[in-house]
Amino acid sequence: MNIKTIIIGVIGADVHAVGNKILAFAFEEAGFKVVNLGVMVDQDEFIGAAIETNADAIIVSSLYGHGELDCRGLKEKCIEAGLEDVLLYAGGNLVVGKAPFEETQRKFLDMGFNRVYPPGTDPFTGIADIKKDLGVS
Amino acid sequence: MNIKTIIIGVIGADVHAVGNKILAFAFEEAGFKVVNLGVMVDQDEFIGAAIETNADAIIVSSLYGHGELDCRGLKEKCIEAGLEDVLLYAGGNLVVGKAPFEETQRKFLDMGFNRVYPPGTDPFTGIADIKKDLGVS
Amino acid sequence: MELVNKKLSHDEFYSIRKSILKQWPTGQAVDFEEAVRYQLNIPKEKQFSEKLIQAKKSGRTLIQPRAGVALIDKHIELLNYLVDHGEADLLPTTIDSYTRHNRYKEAEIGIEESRLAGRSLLNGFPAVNHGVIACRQVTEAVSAPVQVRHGTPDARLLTEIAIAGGFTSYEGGGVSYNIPYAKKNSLEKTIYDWQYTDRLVGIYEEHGVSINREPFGPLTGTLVPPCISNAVAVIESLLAAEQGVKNITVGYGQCGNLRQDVAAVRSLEQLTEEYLKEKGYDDIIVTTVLHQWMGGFPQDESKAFGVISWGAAAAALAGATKVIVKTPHEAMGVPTKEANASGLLTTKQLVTMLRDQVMPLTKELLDEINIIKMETRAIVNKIFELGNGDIAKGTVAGFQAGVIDIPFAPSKYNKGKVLPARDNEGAVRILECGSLPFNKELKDYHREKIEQRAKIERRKVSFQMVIDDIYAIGKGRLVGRPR
Amino acid sequence: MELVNKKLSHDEFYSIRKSILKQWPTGQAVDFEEAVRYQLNIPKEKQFSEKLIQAKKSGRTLIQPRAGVALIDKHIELLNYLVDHGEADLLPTTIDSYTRHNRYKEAEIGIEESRLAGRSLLNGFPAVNHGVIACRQVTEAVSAPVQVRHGTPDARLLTEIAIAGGFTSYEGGGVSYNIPYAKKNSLEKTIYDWQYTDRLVGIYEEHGVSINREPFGPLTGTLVPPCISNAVAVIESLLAAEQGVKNITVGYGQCGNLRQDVAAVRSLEQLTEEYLKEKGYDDIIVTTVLHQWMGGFPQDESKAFGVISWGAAAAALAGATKVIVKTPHEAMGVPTKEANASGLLTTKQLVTMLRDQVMPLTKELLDEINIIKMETRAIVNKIFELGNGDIAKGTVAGFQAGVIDIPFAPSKYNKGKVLPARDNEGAVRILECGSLPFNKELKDYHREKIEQRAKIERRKVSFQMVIDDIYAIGKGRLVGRPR
Ligand code: B12
Ligand code: B12
Repeated sequence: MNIKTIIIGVIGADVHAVGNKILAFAFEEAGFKVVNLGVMVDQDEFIGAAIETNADAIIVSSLYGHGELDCRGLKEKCIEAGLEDVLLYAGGNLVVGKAPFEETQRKFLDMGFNRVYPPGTDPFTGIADIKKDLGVS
Repeated sequence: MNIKTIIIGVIGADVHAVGNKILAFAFEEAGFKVVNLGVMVDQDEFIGAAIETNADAIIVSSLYGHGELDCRGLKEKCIEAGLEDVLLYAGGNLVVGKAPFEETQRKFLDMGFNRVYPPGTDPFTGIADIKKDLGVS
Repeated sequence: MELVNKKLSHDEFYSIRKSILKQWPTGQAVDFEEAVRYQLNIPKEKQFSEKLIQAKKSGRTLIQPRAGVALIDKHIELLNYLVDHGEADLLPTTIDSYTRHNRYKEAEIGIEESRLAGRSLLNGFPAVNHGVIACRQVTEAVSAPVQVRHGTPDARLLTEIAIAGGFTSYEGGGVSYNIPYAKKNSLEKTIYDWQYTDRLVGIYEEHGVSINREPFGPLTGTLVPPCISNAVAVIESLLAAEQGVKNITVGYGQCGNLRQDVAAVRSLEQLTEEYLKEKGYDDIIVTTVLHQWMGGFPQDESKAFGVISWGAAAAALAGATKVIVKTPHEAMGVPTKEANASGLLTTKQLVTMLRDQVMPLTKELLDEINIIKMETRAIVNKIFELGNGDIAKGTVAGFQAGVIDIPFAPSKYNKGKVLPARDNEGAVRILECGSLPFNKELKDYHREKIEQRAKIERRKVSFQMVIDDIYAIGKGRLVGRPR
Repeated sequence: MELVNKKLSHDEFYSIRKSILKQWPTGQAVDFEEAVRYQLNIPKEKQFSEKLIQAKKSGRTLIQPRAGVALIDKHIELLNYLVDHGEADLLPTTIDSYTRHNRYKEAEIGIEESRLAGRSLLNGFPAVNHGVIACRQVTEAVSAPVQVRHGTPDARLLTEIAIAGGFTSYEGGGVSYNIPYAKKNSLEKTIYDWQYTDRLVGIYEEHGVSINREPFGPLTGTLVPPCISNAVAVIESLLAAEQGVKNITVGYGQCGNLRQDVAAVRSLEQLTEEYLKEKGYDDIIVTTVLHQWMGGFPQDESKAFGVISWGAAAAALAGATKVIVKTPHEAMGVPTKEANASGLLTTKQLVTMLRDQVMPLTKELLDEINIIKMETRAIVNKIFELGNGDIAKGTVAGFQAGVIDIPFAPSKYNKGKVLPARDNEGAVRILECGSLPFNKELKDYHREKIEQRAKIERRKVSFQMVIDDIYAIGKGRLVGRPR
């Protein structure tokens, strides 16, 4: 067996807790080992938890609109910490306002995220992708 | 005293009766002699009534969308009948669909109407204008 | 012709039919036997009657738009759009106004001009001019059942073409498509002509094809008191049943006071079933439709969404089988397909969200239901009396006598004495009863309700109230209070 | 510091004040005496308390948006737009999330970046960074009363700046702005800090300036049972009253079942008044606010209009003094001013249209009101008990014991054992009561209601129901039925 570990959390000063709880539940049901940092997680906490648990992926949620400001530099920090191979996903309402998703996606891909999801994406979409990316079935 | 006579009616196969009743009531209250032809009035009826009553103005309503088709040639017929000086007003939902009013206005002015009104115009707007145009106070 | 409420005889029907099918060249393409075979092959989920029965059973409220444009391909595109992007459960084909008045030549010009202009210059789909094959193209191209919606006093040719053309529901009636939709058409004649339509539907029924029939509930759409629209619905249901119609949807145009609206829909269904049974029509399925507010709309689209939603909520809470949907363009003009879809989606959200809530039968609601029933029975029974037991004759006599009288109707066969106005809670009451056959108790009830409002508004009961009420919803209010 | 529900002493208040005003340079500009003079000069029609009193008297439901952007001129433009094009009666200034967490440096960066980007990168207006003068520019530039809306656990500096800045209403509370809005902030500390806010408002009252205070009703906005939000409202009202607050608006986040929503608002008002009187606060004016559905919204804008309308209708039928309005962009992001105005206009149409309809007090409604009252009293009384008669102490102990427990809240000071789910009519019931101090009768009631639903859905009561309910409105339903 080959259980993968993922870190999930809501970044920054964001307290939207409902989606986070469901996300954790869904990933666990799908067979992942989930380390749920909850809400209001800063970049260092994500990285610390990933190192500590030898995680395969970090899944960042941001709902409240400051995602753009909060996520800057996260990839660089990951690389610094030797986590360049850890997958980095982002989802939620990543920017302030109703923006064309292509723009938001571009922004976050440019910041070094592997995958980016629009508002309200079903967790199962993310689960299917991560299974592909991590080569689990 | 100087009581002006106006013809009102809803042109074509149009049966919208409510606005017509209110329009008649409002013009009467404002001191006009109103000849109300009601709904489903064709061009010849308008002209016949105007000749018969020596009217000062013809007020055409069209609500149902065929106003454009129904009003064509009315001005020419008026001229033929010697009514070139009779004021010709149009109001209601004159064309099919929610169109920029400027376009509709242009169309009806080009057809020879003196004044054209957008959907839902308050009768008092029309009354104020006609008083000006006919020189009553 | 002598009008009686009796199934048209074989000879009478077929002799009329011959001349009807000659009214316009497309009539010749109608072949009844072939049409029956065609209709029998329409899959269940595209049969209107079937879908309504399912909805009634499961307590759902289906949503249906109004829509129709001049050209066939554009019309198909429009209907598909309303299913795909508007989640419509049932589809319409709204007929243009020239066709409604049998002015097929003008309709032909409208089609031509629409082709040239690249946009519809007609306010609906001219089904007669297009003919049977084109109608089938339409009904086949979509995934939902399609109904013809119009306003045609003499709809006989249209009925023939529409049913042969694969439509599975047909709106209208000899009263509801005359008095609000015509000026000079004799009522005797339109009732007679609609017996033809109903008989045709009856003959299809006898051949195993169930076509849904829907009397037009809202009438003039403007402050029509529930008892008046309910009376017309009962009358037209009885007329239809006599000709063999088996699947009937009775309708009501929302007035805006929730309790009254729920009471109107419930009493409508109960009374229709009751009269049908009483008159011996035992095997008829009755469903209901609520039309979102049919009078003047606010011009602002966001405000229009509010009015649309309130209609959706009333339909759901009343438990109507379907709701006919307005659009944010209502006050301005025939809607674009996008505007139409958005009205549908708003409505869908509400009818599905409210699906599990029913308005409990409280004392207040029951009182309102009972009042509407009392009034409606007074009217319908008087009409039976005037017709010596014949509802067709009685209806003609009733309109003449003003015992039934539709506010603001353009027809000269309508007395036009009744004036409605809202009471202090916004329910539509009757300010001037004209010759409605109400007893003193009922008349006093209405008077008191309106007096109560007048007192609060510190003015006298007057026609100005009626005018204020006509404008009110367009101006963001229900009750037209003085400024 | 020892937390007790007692008016902060002069010394205590002013010693805290000194350090508070030093937290950020803009604090130095606050001059209380001058601020009182300034507030006293604000015209009546721009005073929140005043406008609410008028609305309550005349039975109107006022409408208020949420709105806030990073830059002053843009924020003014936004607010004016919402009055001119959205017909807003009351205005907000929503504070950004950095300020809410006292991260003024990050807010400063957000302001800078917003200047550079030409659009707001902050999700609200950073009032502390902008300071008193800028706040006055805002409140002076608009014609309606303005309220600060936020979610700040420690809001002391913000309160000082906001009131000196001309805001006349202030949202929040030591519970309602902690448990749903924070992760690690001690409840004892936030209640204590909010005593400061309330005391400051109390001191303004003593100087003739009435600032409206509004505990945040919806909490996590997601399936919060009315008894829980009502209990928090009662607690925070008592805490505020003790500090001298005189004008309080208690709030409730719409759940979606009409009867429950109306019952929740009515019981909320009655209970708050009752407890205030009982505890000797006799001269307090209580008004109510209903928040349109605060959980996940449908992405489609037309569907969002449906949800918005249903909230407007519930507010009007419940007789709430004001309604906080959502927008068609809700599921997507902070709305544009146009989207915000359109949500307002939809709401305006409905609250004015339904103004003359009240939901009658039927037996069913009364039952629902009584249940909510029984539950709320059970919670509040237990909290008094745990605090040996002190509501402040009791609240801290109560959260610790889980006798009050807010579903889905992020705070570690919340037990998080309570799980809500809808019953078969969509009313929010309690699937898992955790340590709520309910007697067997109440627990059985909830259990039965949910069992009833489970039976109809042919599945077992489970967490899956909760998940389905969280998604339901976003997917067009109220009850999250299995697919
Ligand atoms: C009530 C109504 C009906 C009733 C009419 C009953 C009756 N016999 O009166 C019924 C249900 C029967 C009906 C039928 C139809 N209707 Co209709 N109807 C309406 C509705 C909802 C309100 C009209 C009304 O009474 N308003 C209240 C009165 C007081 O206002 P008013 O009519 O606008 O009149 C005022 C002003 O226009 C102005 N005015 C008018 N003329 C003039 C002239 C001058 C000089 C001035 C200054 C002012 C002025 O003053 C009037 C008094 O204040 C409107 C939409 C709306 N406005 O919300 C659609 C509407 C007019 N109908 C429409 C249509 C298409 C139809 C139908 C073809 C199809 C259908 N949808 O069923 C049929 C047509 C029948 C026919 N042959 O005419 C369309 C017209 C579309 C367009 N122009 O693009 C509208 C706009 C709805 C829509 N958006 O699709 N309708
Ligand atoms: C409930 C709610 C609240 C509650 C939160 C309670 C709590 N502690 O949880 C309260 C009322 C407290 C609140 C506060 C605020 N909120 Co709020 N809130 C919402 C709301 C209505 C629903 C959120 C929710 O629970 N949805 C249900 C869950 C199941 O869905 P979800 O959160 O979207 O999560 C799912 C997906 O996003 C996805 N997902 C998430 N991450 C990832 C990652 C991957 C890889 C994948 C595949 C999927 C995925 O899976 C999750 C589970 O299905 C949304 C709008 C909406 N969506 O309708 C606004 C919203 C998120 N809030 C917003 C804002 C601005 C705020 C406030 C700043 C201001 C305010 N308006 O009061 C504060 C911020 C507080 C803070 N510091 O964070 C904005 C964000 C704006 C933006 N991005 O442009 C929104 C979008 C509303 C809006 N349009 O303005 N909010």
